[in-house]
Amino acid sequence: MSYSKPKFRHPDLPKNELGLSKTDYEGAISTLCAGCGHDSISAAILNACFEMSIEPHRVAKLSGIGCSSKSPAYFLGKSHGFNSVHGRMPSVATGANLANRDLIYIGISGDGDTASIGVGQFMHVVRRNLDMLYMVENNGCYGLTKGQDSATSDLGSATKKGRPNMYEPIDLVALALRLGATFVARSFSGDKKQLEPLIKAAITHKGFALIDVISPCVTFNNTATSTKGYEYIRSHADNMEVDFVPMREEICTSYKAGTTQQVCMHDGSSVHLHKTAADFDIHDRQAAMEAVYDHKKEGRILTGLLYMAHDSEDLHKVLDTVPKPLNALREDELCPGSRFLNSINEGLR
Amino acid sequence: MSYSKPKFRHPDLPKNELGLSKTDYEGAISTLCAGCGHDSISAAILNACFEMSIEPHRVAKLSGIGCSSKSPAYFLGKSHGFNSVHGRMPSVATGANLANRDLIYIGISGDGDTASIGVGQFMHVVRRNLDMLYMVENNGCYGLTKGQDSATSDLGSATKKGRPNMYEPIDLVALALRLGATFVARSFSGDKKQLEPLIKAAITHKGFALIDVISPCVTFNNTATSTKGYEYIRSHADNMEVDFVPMREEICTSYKAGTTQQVCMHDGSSVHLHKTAADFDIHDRQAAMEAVYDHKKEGRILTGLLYMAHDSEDLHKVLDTVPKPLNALREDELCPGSRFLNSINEGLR
Amino acid sequence: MRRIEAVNDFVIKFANVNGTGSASANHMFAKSIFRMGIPVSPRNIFPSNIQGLPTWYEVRVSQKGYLGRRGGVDILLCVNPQSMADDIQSVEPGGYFIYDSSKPLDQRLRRNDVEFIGIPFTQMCLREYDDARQRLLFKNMIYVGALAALLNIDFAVLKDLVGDQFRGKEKLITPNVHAMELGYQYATENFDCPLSIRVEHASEIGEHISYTKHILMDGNTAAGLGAIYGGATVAGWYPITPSTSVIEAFERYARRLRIDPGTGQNNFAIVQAEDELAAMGICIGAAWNGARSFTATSGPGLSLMSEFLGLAYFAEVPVVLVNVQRAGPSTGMPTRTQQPDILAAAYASHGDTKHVLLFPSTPKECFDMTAQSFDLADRLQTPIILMSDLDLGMNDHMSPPLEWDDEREFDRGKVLSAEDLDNMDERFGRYLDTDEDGIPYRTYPGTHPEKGAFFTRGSSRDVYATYTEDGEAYVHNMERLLQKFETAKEYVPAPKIKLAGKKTSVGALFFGTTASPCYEAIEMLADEGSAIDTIRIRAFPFNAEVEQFIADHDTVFVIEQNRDGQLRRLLINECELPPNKLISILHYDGLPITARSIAMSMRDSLTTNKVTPIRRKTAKKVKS
Amino acid sequence: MRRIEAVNDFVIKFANVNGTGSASANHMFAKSIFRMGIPVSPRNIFPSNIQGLPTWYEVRVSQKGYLGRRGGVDILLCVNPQSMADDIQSVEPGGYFIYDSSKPLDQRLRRNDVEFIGIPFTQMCLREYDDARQRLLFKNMIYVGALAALLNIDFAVLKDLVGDQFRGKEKLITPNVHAMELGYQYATENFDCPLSIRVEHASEIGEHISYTKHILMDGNTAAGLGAIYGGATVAGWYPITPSTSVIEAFERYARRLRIDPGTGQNNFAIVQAEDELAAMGICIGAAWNGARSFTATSGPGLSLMSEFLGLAYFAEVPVVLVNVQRAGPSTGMPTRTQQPDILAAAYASHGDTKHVLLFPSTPKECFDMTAQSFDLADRLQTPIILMSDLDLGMNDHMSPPLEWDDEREFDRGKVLSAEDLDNMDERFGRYLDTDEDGIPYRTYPGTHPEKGAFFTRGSSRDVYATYTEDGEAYVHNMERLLQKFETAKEYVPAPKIKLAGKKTSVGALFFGTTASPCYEAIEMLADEGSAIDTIRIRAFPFNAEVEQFIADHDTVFVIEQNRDGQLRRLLINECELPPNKLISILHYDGLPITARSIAMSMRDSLTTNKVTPIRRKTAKKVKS
Ligand SMILES: Cc1ncc(C[n+]2csc(CCOP(=O)(O)OP(=O)(O)O)c2C)c(N)n1
Ligand SMILES: Cc1ncc(C[n+]2csc(CCOP(=O)(O)OP(=O)(O)O)c2C)c(N)n1
Ligand code: SF4
Ligand code: SF4
Ligand SMILES: [Mg+2]
Ligand SMILES: [Mg+2]
Repeated sequence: MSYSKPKFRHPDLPKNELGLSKTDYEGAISTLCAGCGHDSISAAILNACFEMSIEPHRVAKLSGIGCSSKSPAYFLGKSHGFNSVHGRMPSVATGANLANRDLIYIGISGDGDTASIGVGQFMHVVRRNLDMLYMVENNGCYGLTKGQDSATSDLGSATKKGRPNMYEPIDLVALALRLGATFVARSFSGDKKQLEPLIKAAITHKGFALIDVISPCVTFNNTATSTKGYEYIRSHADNMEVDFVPMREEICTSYKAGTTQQVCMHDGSSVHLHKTAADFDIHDRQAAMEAVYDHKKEGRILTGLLYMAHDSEDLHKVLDTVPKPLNALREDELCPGSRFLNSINEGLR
Repeated sequence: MSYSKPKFRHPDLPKNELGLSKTDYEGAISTLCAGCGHDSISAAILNACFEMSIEPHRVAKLSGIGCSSKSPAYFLGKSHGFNSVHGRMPSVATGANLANRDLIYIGISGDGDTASIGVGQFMHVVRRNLDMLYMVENNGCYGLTKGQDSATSDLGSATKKGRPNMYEPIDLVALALRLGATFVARSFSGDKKQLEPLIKAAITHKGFALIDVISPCVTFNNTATSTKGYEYIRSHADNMEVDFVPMREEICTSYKAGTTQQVCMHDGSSVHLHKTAADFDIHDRQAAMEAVYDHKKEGRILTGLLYMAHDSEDLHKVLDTVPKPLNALREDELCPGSRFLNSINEGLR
Repeated sequence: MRRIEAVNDFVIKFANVNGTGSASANHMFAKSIFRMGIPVSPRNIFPSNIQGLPTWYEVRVSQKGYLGRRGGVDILLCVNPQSMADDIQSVEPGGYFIYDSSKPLDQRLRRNDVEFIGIPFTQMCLREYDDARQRLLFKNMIYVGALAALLNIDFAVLKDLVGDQFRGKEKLITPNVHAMELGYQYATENFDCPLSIRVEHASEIGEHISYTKHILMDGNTAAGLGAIYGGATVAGWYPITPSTSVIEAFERYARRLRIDPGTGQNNFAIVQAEDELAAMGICIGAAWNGARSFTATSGPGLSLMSEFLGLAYFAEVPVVLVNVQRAGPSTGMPTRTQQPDILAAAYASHGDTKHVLLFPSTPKECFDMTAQSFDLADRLQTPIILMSDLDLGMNDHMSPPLEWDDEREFDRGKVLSAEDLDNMDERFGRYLDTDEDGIPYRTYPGTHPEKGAFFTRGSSRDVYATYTEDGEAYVHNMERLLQKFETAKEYVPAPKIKLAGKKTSVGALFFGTTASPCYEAIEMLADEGSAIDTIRIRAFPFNAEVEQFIADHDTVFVIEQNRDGQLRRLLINECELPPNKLISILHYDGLPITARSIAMSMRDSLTTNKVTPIRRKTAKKVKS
Repeated sequence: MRRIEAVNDFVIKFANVNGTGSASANHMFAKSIFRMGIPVSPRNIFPSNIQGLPTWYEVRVSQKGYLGRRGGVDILLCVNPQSMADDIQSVEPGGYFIYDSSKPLDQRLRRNDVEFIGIPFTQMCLREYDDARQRLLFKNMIYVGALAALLNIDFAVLKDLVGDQFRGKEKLITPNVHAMELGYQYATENFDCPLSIRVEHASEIGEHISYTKHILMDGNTAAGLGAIYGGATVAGWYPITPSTSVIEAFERYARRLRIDPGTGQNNFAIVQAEDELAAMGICIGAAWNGARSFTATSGPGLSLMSEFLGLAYFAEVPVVLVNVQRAGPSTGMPTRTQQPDILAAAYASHGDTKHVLLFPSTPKECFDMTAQSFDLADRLQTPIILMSDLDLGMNDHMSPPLEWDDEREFDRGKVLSAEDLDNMDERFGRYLDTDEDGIPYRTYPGTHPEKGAFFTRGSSRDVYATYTEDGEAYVHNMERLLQKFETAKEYVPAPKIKLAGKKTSVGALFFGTTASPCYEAIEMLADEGSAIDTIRIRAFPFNAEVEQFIADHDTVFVIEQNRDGQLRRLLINECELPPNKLISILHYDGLPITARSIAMSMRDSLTTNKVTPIRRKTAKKVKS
């Protein structure tokens, strides 16, 4: 459990436009490992919603299965949440959004949840341009099942469980760009300054907004090149269930646009993050794809808002649904009644 | 049924290096619609295998479900075939290949089978670089279930069943390139001259070889801009099961490298195919992605071999399996016997 | 040769090649008889392909209103040389074989106990039309015309039907009528019309049962329309035969009936998903969020939805699934009918699960039950699975007209509004069994700024929806779900019981499309002196009436269309019945079960007094 | 206060926080007792998370060799303040509560009927170590040391264990031993050691049963090793608790035992697939192509594999699935045990399907049955599902040593070689039932240039594997599959029957991990004078012995760990049994069923002479 509610609440905590304080945006106490990147992301979402003065109950939180997918329980406790099944959150989100276009949909997934079992659903929800924020809490491994490789790139660590990842990784940002996603961004869990504005922009965006967030798994995503202390624990737990998880601090960073930052992971390895510069054209899809590709070749991960469509038609537009939420239509708007049935009967004689 | 075996067989039919004639490469009589592009592809595979003097029984044919997926029954009758379940041929092919690396694997799929229900498996088989020819018989619709839109681009026809396709299409060639596929090509079912050499190259390639073949569905992929005759039939069958399928001729084409060809479809619509020029660099992945993208923007479909990796490590290489097929390992190579069990028991006391 | 003599009571079968437009012509044939006031039940027996393979269309004409398959063929109209040899064999002695005599008949195929009627359809077309497509299409109309003469069908009725079919495309009417006239004329000139088997206007032969109010409709269309009336707004689906037309019908009607008058926009959303998992996921998401949602699928789709169905059961999300059964297992025979998914649907998904099933028997019930299933789902907060089948779903059936009670209101079940929440003193507990019926209260997302929010999950939770691994809380919740299933018995449609009139210790139990031929078989046996009470099951869980019926009889036949006697198993399991009381009559060759075969099985069993379950082997010999 | 007096017969439970390294220390504790020759059965009760939540480790020490859970806790060692209040409540009167006294105990929690032993573990660590991690880790070793003194554990044995554990990392040995010594010393100095509950070297108390040959092993490791011995070469899988360690074990052993001596390359291939559908697809592809392949999964994975299992059934592809059951439905309680997938596995997939199930009860059986399942799959050409569970799979169990008969040979079933094909006169028919046992002959792809090739499909085909929609051919094939299932009864492992010694009309039937506590309960009742015969089911389909056993008794208890009495249902269904004969004893709160609760249920039932099935309600009150 890594962040806990303050015991004492100051009577004049800062309030937002709705008169709510941050505590109104909190959720249950996290049961993730101390220092887990996912908790930082929860905090960022909480902050963004607070600052945007979003009514908590107008948000619906959706997820699949995994440590990441648990996290919707740990923010916005006044919102409904749906922790569904592994890899299938996109379809559940599609249905939810169709039922009520007036809520804000925040989907939380992991890299295993999205890039392995769920990659088909992910691709198809991108195609639908569903109006939602889709957050991948990307730690390059399966946290909840104890550290298997996932299908995304090895974020900051070349090996886990001793053997190198053997397959070409799936870059979700590149994939989404390719598939015509209308909002695509990448960030790092510990970089609040970058992450919070991205979340705000994504929520504001009408259509599908992907934020792929690098979010270190402090427990399993560790390399062989690790610190002495870490090696000690490895040896200790050798050939057994990993049953010792050291307490860690959250990894934070903050760096300027246009620069590269080396971020040191808990195990001593590092990732090189590069923030898009101020003059980056966020409306050029092709250029974005190339930039992502080029940075990768150089061993750097490009972060920031990478693409945003000028105009974006979400699924409701495509399906031409009424402005009123479908779940609010009254019986008389839905049921044609007996009169019409007679004409149907007539046509079937 | 669109192609039937010749009644009379000439005693001195041409033979290949194995002394086999083309009839040795035939399969059961096709039950597809007359003029269906899929039958042309079957013929091209048959020809390629004949000309390469491949022993038919050294080929294993795999497929999912659909008109396209039925077609493995219609060529190479002396090969084993496996018509599995919808969208899941890639995993079945993975297992088959792991069991016996010595056979040639030909997978046949449709655009529904690959890009909708099967897109997750498709992506992951690409990542594995499984040594196989993966052929998508792409007609932009669901043939066997009577004409629903599929997730691939609208090939030559803007609307089916009267309504426009509403979603951003998935371009399988672009997707495969993006995912690191080691052999990527596109062709047209009626262009034997292009298709047969591509099949040969793909079979020769060590690793995953995708050929996305545009293959017109003569029955369902029809546009509103259709001929009078067609409209008549539409009206006739209005609001009913489509139960009249006109007999059609196969659509053939042949054009030069570097040129664009307009191919007229059965319903009067057309596609613009552009063949890669002789100087196209097939080893530059990034360039291939751009070329595909650029042609698409201009409303043309780039055909030909688009990318081939200089060196390609297939799944067996990655997994470091023995050269001998796993299904041929003898019991004494697999079972450690009682002696070793004693040492295991010892370690558990 | 003694010819079969029959007025308004026979079976005619068409042997065609698929993709030649025959289905529409055959449909017109059946409908013309229906419009003459005579009950018909047409059945399309089609291959799993698009063009070029044998396809049949079997029409039962039955003044008595027997709508199930009877068994046997009295008239066979064959325009498909591929299947001709077998087709000839299938005709009953004394029946007719009508064929295309453009090519001479292979004399070895001739039978002496059948009357052969040759009409040169192909030659007539060659003479009359230049265009190859027209030749194919009009051939069908020609044989319909010929049949009109041979069977005494009212030609005016046929003409009207052509007019109806081509409304808006008037220029097509004349040529089609002309083609029929060609056939009519040829038959009148060359044969003694009408034949010994023929139809008469029902009114003319003074039948007292009037079917003038009845309609001819397929179950899938009815289910699609039922979803409109039931208030479905969201459908996620994936194409699969034979369920596709449920959604197609829903969409067709929605485009007529669900356009918002103010904006011209849609009061519905239909998404063709990437597969069945996603289709079910969409429905679950929508239902969780307070919209009525449904999907339709068949065999393989049901298997793929299994994980999600378990989620909906455990997380208590209402959702409606129309499962149009086909012959399994695996891909099986995708264009053949069966009832083989009973166990797979009832116990779908791992862990302890049970699902509510509805068994419609007619298009009217497809309509009624689909509409009702949304109320049931909301009321019970659990998936409702409508178990239709290919025979019911894809064939036209004669049915009483559809009805709707305008007084009836949607039952959205236990949903708390913002006001309800404001008026509540106690803490809201999503899984609190306040009413002791196992059904808790829910809220829709976005209802109230402060109260009523909860977290839905497929994992264990306490009554306040908080995650827990506490064994007691888990068991408490699982017991409540059982309790809810108990409650469901009060809400699901009751069985239909028909008593034999005289006291009997023998009962028959069946459901869905097995019902029609069963009723007919029971009447046959009644005529022979064997009285059998019947119960038609309409839902699972089975309620007290079902148990009572079985308790009241010594022997109960359970008739179903699958190999393993799945409904019988479910009955034994859930009602704790002695198995030897229930005698299976099974049929599962992919064609609808026939009245004759049921009667035969019952007769066998009653006379030899067997009490062990019997399995009717349809397989005599295997063709290789 | 009367203290519990017990030598080599008690239950001790550790209350820890997960992620603190306690599991390894607790394991060392259990193993030290095992090495003293005393039967132990440790059970890890862990949350579905990685760090910071309560986790327990319950060790049953039983000189008599009872390895199931007994019920009740005699000693509780608690180092987790979160769960302390409940933990104190759980101790049996007369037992001990050992806790970290670094902080003073909340006096309201004290009980008078329990002895409290406070040891300042945290303070001792703070004094001794600077590094935070070391403080956490060594705390575990300190309490192990203290327990050694309190319970009379041989310290030399513990030292050896530390040596074994850190072989190759010798510098870690001294500090770990030192930590244990700290605890040992503190306990000896401050308390009267040993307690009234304690251990003695088995040899010293003169026990005649010797467990010196026995091993301590978990079921998943045994299953993984069984797959090595069974000749599996291909594994496709997807991680899911509690099955993951099956594949991990397979891989670990394969890297030791399956390296080709010539090339140094792998005689196996393991692919972590993208999901469970793909995992099963990989296995099916490999098995079709002649390799032995398997996968392992749990609940949700089983649901996802359902479509593919139907394909393998119908297309007759041998494939092995290890299903390690956990508490369902849906995500349920993923780290808790149950036996809730019996029906889902037996009838997996739509259509008429039935699958062969094996029920291992011990790690040795996990090993034997996994190895055997490859023979069975090949022999029967159908999926074989091994039904293990979390309790068996993830906990160490004392077991007789593993054995392998070197004379035994793989049975690859009916496979034709090129030579066989050359010697054949008749036409090869993939689905011809030549031997009349329902099992046809197959060929591997690539076998012969001219003969033996066939097309495998999930759709209907004739005996020559040609696609057909012919009803007779379809039924013939389906009947053959039933026949094959009949044949399976001869091949699957027979049940184990233990008679009570004196004649009795009461029987008990159980399987898997329910067996151990059942045997214990039966012995308890035997001591009280109630004789009960037992049968342990080891496979589905049930063979004649099972039917005979039930026939021979008036009342048969069916004890299982799920809500719906799923095995009982399967028995009634498949053996056509009168349901009222079979009395359900159910337990499904996620913790392994206990001997005491089984004995109580049986006692209740036998004394009140109830014949209706009873359901043991574990839920007393729900915590909110
Ligand atoms: C159908 C199914 N398969 C497997 C699992 C087991 N499982 C739980 S979480 C998980 C992986 C989670 O990885 P990721 O999405 O990256 O989340 P993380 O824990 O790393 O945040 C898996 C495989 C499951 N719950 N359901
Ligand atoms: C699980 C499952 N869902 C749906 C179907 C029904 N189905 C059969 S073929 C098909 C689509 C085929 O489309 P495509 O792959 O493009 O092949 P084509 O017929 O166009 O060649 C579908 C949806 C099925 N067989 N299995
Ligand atoms: S295991 Fe990794 S991903 Fe999961 S909570 Fe711990 S640190 Fe986070
Ligand atoms: S329906 Fe289309 S894809 Fe299928 S066989 Fe006919 S032409 Fe080919
Ligand atoms: Mg992850
Ligand atoms: Mg297609």
